Amino acid sequence: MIQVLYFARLRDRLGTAGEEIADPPATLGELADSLAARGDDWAEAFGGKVLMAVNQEMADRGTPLSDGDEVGFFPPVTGG
Amino acid sequence: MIQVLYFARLRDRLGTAGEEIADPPATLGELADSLAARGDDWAEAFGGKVLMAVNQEMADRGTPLSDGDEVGFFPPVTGG
Amino acid sequence: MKVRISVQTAPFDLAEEMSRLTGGDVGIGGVASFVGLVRARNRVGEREAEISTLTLEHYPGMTEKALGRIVDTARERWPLQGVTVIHRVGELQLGDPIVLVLTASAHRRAAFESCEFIMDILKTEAPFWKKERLPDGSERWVDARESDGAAAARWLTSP
Amino acid sequence: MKVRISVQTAPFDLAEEMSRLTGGDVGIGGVASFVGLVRARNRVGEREAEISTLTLEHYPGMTEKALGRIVDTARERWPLQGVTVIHRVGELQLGDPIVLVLTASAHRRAAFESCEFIMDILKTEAPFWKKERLPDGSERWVDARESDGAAAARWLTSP
Repeated sequence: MIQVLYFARLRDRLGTAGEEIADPPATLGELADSLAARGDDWAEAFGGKVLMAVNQEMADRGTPLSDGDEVGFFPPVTGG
Repeated sequence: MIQVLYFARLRDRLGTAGEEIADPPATLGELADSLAARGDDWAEAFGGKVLMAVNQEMADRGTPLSDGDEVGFFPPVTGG
Repeated sequence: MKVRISVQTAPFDLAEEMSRLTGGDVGIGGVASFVGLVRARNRVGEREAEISTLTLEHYPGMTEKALGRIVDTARERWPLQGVTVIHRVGELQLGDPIVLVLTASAHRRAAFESCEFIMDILKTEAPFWKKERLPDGSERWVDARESDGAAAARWLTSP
Repeated sequence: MKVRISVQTAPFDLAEEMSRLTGGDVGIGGVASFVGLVRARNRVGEREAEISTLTLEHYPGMTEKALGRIVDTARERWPLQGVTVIHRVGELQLGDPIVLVLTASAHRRAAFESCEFIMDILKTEAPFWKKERLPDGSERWVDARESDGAAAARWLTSP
């Protein structure tokens, strides 16, 4: 089981701030691909530039996933 | 007649904050040379790096002098 | 070495942050700072009213971690005696302060460079997002700017 | 465009100067600042007591002119919406603020660069001189530093 969080434009597009996923794939990239395959809104949300974090650290497609991980997906940041 | 002002280390060395000079030479460089020729303290004060201003603008040895000018001599600045 | 990082809705008090940073450390020769403000997006046309409010969202927990990591990198790179980073979240109005970075060092060059470094990296790595509300009531997420990416990238190659 | 230049014995109020600079101008996106402080000359050894006081002398009249010229040069070089330069004179204690430079711009890079530019040029062109009093009561004029000359010179060649 992992926790997945969506932020900002992604969250608005997906209509949800997050979910739990029981049997995640081995890597972050595979997880992103499986989410993008869910349908139009998902494909669109994951079609642009999406940043990814695992356990609140920036990560990339190759980052492995483990039980209990917190995954975040979000658009390029615009703070400051 | 011009007004001559001395600042900081120069003023301390010369023992005066300024003076009026009735018949100044044509240029700032000649004025500095004539002051340096006045004796030991003067030679020493003008022997190091001395900055020069005419009418409160940075100037150099070639700057011409005119009646009524205010001339400043001082060491390299150390503000900020 | 004092480090203070805060993500908060409340405004910050610049003078208080300055004295908190410098108080008691007579080795500090200078403090550089940057304050980012909510500005009208574009001064052409109806210049006073192009945004009515700006809302800052963030990723709680990760934000603090990201800021901490940026500050650590700055401390490794420059001889600093103190760093303060405060970033506001929530709804802000035109002219409101958004972010404060203070860097204290014995030498001004280190203070300036580290302050600019922290701002540049924060702009591309700290998980904050801005949403604008326009005078007609519509809302839109602010797009990331390429110039921010370029500003961050130049620190990779600088000496 | 707001320009404020002051040479004064009194301390400055950072928060007040910031709001004076930014108030009412919603085109300002960021304010960079630098505050220079009286620091212990050397942190080795008896670190708290190496200077007891610092006295700042200046050339009244020329100081304001020189600062005005430096600010004018910065305004020609960067798109600025406001500049404040305050420099104190007279007797100061360890930790006291000496100088404040604030630069406001729509863009942070312009604010940072112009602030550092003003400090670097001020350090080599504005007629201020520091005299230190040591704990034993002796006094000495502070020597100009070569590194300040180098810091000012790099603005001649930067783009």
